[in-house]
Amino acid sequence: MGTLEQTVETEEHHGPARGITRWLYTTNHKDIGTMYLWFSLIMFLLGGCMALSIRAELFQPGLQLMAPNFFNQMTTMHGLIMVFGAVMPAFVGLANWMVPLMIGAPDMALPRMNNWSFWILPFAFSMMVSTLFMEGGAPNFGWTFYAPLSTTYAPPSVTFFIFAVHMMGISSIMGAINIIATILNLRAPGMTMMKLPLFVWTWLITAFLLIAVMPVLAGVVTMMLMDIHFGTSFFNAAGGGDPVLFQHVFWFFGHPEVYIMILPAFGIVSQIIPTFARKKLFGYASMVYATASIAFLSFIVWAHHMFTVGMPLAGELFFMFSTMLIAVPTGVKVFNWVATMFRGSMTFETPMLFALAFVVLFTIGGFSGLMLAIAPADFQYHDTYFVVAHFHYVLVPGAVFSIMAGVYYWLPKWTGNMYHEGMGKLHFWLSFIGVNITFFPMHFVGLAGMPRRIPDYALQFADFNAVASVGAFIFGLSQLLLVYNVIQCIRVKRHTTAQVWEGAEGLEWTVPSPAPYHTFAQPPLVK
Amino acid sequence: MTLIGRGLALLGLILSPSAYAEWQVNLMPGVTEISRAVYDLHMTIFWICVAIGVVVFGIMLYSIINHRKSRGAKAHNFHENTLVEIIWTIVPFFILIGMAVPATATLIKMYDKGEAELDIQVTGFQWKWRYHYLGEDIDFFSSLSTPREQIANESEKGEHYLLEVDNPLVIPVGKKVRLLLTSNDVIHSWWVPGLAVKKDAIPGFINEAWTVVTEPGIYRGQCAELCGKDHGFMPIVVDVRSEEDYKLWLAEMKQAKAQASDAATQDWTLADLMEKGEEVYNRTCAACHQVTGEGIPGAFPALKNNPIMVAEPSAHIDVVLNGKAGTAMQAFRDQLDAVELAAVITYERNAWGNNSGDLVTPAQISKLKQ
Amino acid sequence: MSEKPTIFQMFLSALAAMFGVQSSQNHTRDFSAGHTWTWMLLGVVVMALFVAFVILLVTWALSMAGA
Amino acid sequence: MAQLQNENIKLVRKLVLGSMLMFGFGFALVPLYDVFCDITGLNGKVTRTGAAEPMQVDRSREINLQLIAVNNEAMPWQFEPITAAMTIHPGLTGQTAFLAYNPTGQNMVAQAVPSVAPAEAAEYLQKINCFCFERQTLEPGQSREMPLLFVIDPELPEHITTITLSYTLFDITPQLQASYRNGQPSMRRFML
Repeated sequence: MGTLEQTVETEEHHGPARGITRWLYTTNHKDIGTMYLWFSLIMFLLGGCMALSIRAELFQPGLQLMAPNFFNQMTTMHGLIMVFGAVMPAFVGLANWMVPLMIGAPDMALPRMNNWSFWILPFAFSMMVSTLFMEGGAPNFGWTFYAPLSTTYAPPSVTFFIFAVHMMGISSIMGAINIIATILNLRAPGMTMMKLPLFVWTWLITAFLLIAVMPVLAGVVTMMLMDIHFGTSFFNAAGGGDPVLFQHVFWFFGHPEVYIMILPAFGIVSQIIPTFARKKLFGYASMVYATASIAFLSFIVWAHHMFTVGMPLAGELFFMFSTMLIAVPTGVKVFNWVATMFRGSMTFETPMLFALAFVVLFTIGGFSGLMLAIAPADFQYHDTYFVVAHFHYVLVPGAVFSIMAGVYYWLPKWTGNMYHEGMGKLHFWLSFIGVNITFFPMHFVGLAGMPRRIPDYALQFADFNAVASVGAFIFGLSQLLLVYNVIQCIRVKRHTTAQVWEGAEGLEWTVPSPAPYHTFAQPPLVK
Repeated sequence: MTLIGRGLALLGLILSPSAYAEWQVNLMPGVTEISRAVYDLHMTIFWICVAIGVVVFGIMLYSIINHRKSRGAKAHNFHENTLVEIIWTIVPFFILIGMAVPATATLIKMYDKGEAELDIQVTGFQWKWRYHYLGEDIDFFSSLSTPREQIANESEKGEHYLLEVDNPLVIPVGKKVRLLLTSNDVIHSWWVPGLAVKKDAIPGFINEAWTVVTEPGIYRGQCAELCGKDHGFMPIVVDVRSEEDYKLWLAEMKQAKAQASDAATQDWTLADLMEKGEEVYNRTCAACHQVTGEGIPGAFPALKNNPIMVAEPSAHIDVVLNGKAGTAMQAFRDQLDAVELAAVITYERNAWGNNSGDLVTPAQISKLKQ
Repeated sequence: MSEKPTIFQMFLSALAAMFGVQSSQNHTRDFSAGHTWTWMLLGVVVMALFVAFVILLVTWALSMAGA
Repeated sequence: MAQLQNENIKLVRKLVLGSMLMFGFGFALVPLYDVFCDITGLNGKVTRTGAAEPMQVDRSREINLQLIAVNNEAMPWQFEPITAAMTIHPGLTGQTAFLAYNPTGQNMVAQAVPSVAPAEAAEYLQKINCFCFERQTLEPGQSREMPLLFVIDPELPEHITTITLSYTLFDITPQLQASYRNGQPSMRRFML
């Protein structure tokens, strides 16, 4: 590559513009990264409030706080906001901030498009959230929006939901294109592919996944739109369509989407563990290959979400076998992390604590995933709280913990100040305990037979639901500490060095803290 | 893992608002050969996962304790070992094969296509089930029988809160029963954990499942696929009876049907119909139109002060009997008998200040139902 | 830098990737040359092979069970 | 700078093209899925229709055929098979009918959608003539016997002894009006 010979010398070295226009017109990857992260924090808190209202309703049997229809709106919006509004933008935000710093690029490859892809999001989500106040209420068909519940039987607000999905899809695709262009074209001289930090690698692969599947999601919601408004029958049996087709197309998007939400998390953890173990990442090459392998495999396992729709035996066996095999590269990653820690020299600052919790709890989520892959057993687990427990274990102490780990890890680089370690640890321990109290009992109620997405339940599920609700409030409220910690870190001057962490390696740690508005205007030379 | 589990269970005991029925933390072995096979499979995988977990987390814990900087541990400098990596790829691979073999065997057993002795068509409705015994003249709806006051926390919850229905599915013990599942509106999923049967009911398509229950008893389940507002309120109850008891029940059902048509020819007073109507309304209509008749704005229309309720009855009767296309209003022609239909229509026309004074007789409805 | 990998070597690497095991040395070789698009294509080919393999496995399992 | 811009533009073009292709692929999944259903009999879609090739009648076994009628949603018609079950030799042309009655006060149009269980049997059940090939219109109070002519392929696997054929009746009166209103005929023609 090495196309940076003629650099961006013409660009002036000025600071940020003043006032609101700085944020509206900015093309600076750091500004945009910051906006993504704040946006995702707001969405995380909003989606969290919805989760808490769900848990409050489920604290005891009986209908206490809300009507069943509103409960369904809450579960739907909680899922959509957390997936598309919190987790994905947070990863894009981290990529915006860190990828150029890690590869020695002055900015993202397509800065103007970068500005667009962020600013679409607030509009998309305002539209989505506004459906809550519309006649007939917000979407109430679950975040998987199975037809015909989401077409023929949907509230009128479904059209707004479809456009919101279109908009955030466009945003994600533009973000992904930008990241690929940056990584492939803007690497500093000497930064070869095999020297790329793992976070960059995982994001590169994730970006390709995004480009491959977000259009399929756009396609499926477009088909819904046509069924609802233009009299087509993609998913309507009366016109020769098939509701099961919806599930196939949706999960063809949905399963890679699951990996979109976890691969960057693998990358973050693979940055943090070596830093705090003061030892190089074990099996770097294997990690890269395993990531690519998981990405490819994610395209041929989708129907394991639909074992109960009545597939022929051969189909069930195919998806069962392929799903079980995807466990191998995932397992390899966990082994590599453990081997990295082995015979290291470990310290346990907040980012490391989150990363360690990630490894353990994600693995537990992986185990339940393996159990769900076994088709005959899945007939009992499918659509119960066991599934809810499974994917929350993978997404909350998985994806979300990795984001928090990344935030604590890079916060000193962003602000130039050290966060308060004690408060960080407090946040970690409360979150860790809260998450387990919330989601572990869900395994039990799921196995005992509680279906998911119900606003009220039979008496034998009462105890564990009460426990889970208590845990949810512990976890939810302790996130206020995260907000506090971030704000403190910005406001309280506790200057830190460029290196920040003793064991940290990589280009991002060679620039001063806080990272100047423009970095690597002169590309660094990587040996 | 088990420690955390126990700790949580203990915590649950302390925090629990009341000591409800004993709690269950695992899958139930169930009462069919298949369900027991599934249970065994579940336990096998579970223990394999526990074993892997112990090894992986054990090594991790060992490193965390021993290889920490505060203990003076120096970082070693190894970061690659192809042999080790190959081993930890091959070993899980073989473990997976060990899981796949029993799983495949169980799955193949589930797909047995042998002849069934009883075929029942199961149709999912928003939010109830309809059971049609093929070859017998038995066809009934099965909906939640838990009183609304219990759900609204106005009275003590019963033992089978939300898991009880008015008409359970009755099947004979030891006989192969085939279920043909389909749906009237959205996708539902028929699930009874004790039988390890879960199959989606899809509108326009037919799915099949089968079961041979080995022990008489009552087994409860729920709809497992989100199907709208009252997804949480459409339980399934299977009453498995001995061969003789099943025959007896068949005879009773047929007799009850004859009696119902007799009742339709009797004379009913307004007061009687209103009383019966209120009961039918609260059971069948109140989920959408609400007990107060006010509906839910934007979703379900109000019946209170609704012009149809006080105008000439035929339009009203038509909507109740035939439903309203393109809306959630179902056709109740087959769901309710003539007396119930007449009662509920009369009730709607005279309750909540809809004082039309009209009396719709069962005889009138019977004629329309022909 | 080692020499450019042959197509066969690249194919082997893609296979190794399926299991997520690869040595640094090969990794260095793979990425010193070779084009992103070639790799993606190879990935798709290996996926197709993998699908064929699983289908074979299913057929075999079914025939074993006599179904 | 210019060279970098060029490279970026080239790459962006490829990636945008890629995402557009994937959008198209999403739609291509629809016919692909139909092909897939044809091959595997997924969902019990009956795809073999039209005049039958003469087949060897297999008198050595009898297949039990169950007929089921389902009304979708608020479909008020009375709809039922004239016989709930029948036995037939594979290869022999069978004939039966479904009875439909429109009790309402309006003209109504219906579409019947067939489905077969076990799904495996779907590809062996061939319909020579079926009321589901066309929309059915009934005037107020009208009733009609709708014929069904079929043959079961003798190739039907040995272990299948019972086939269930269900018809779900959909009320398509409002949809028709809606699509006429938009001046837009239904995009996917009624198949089967």
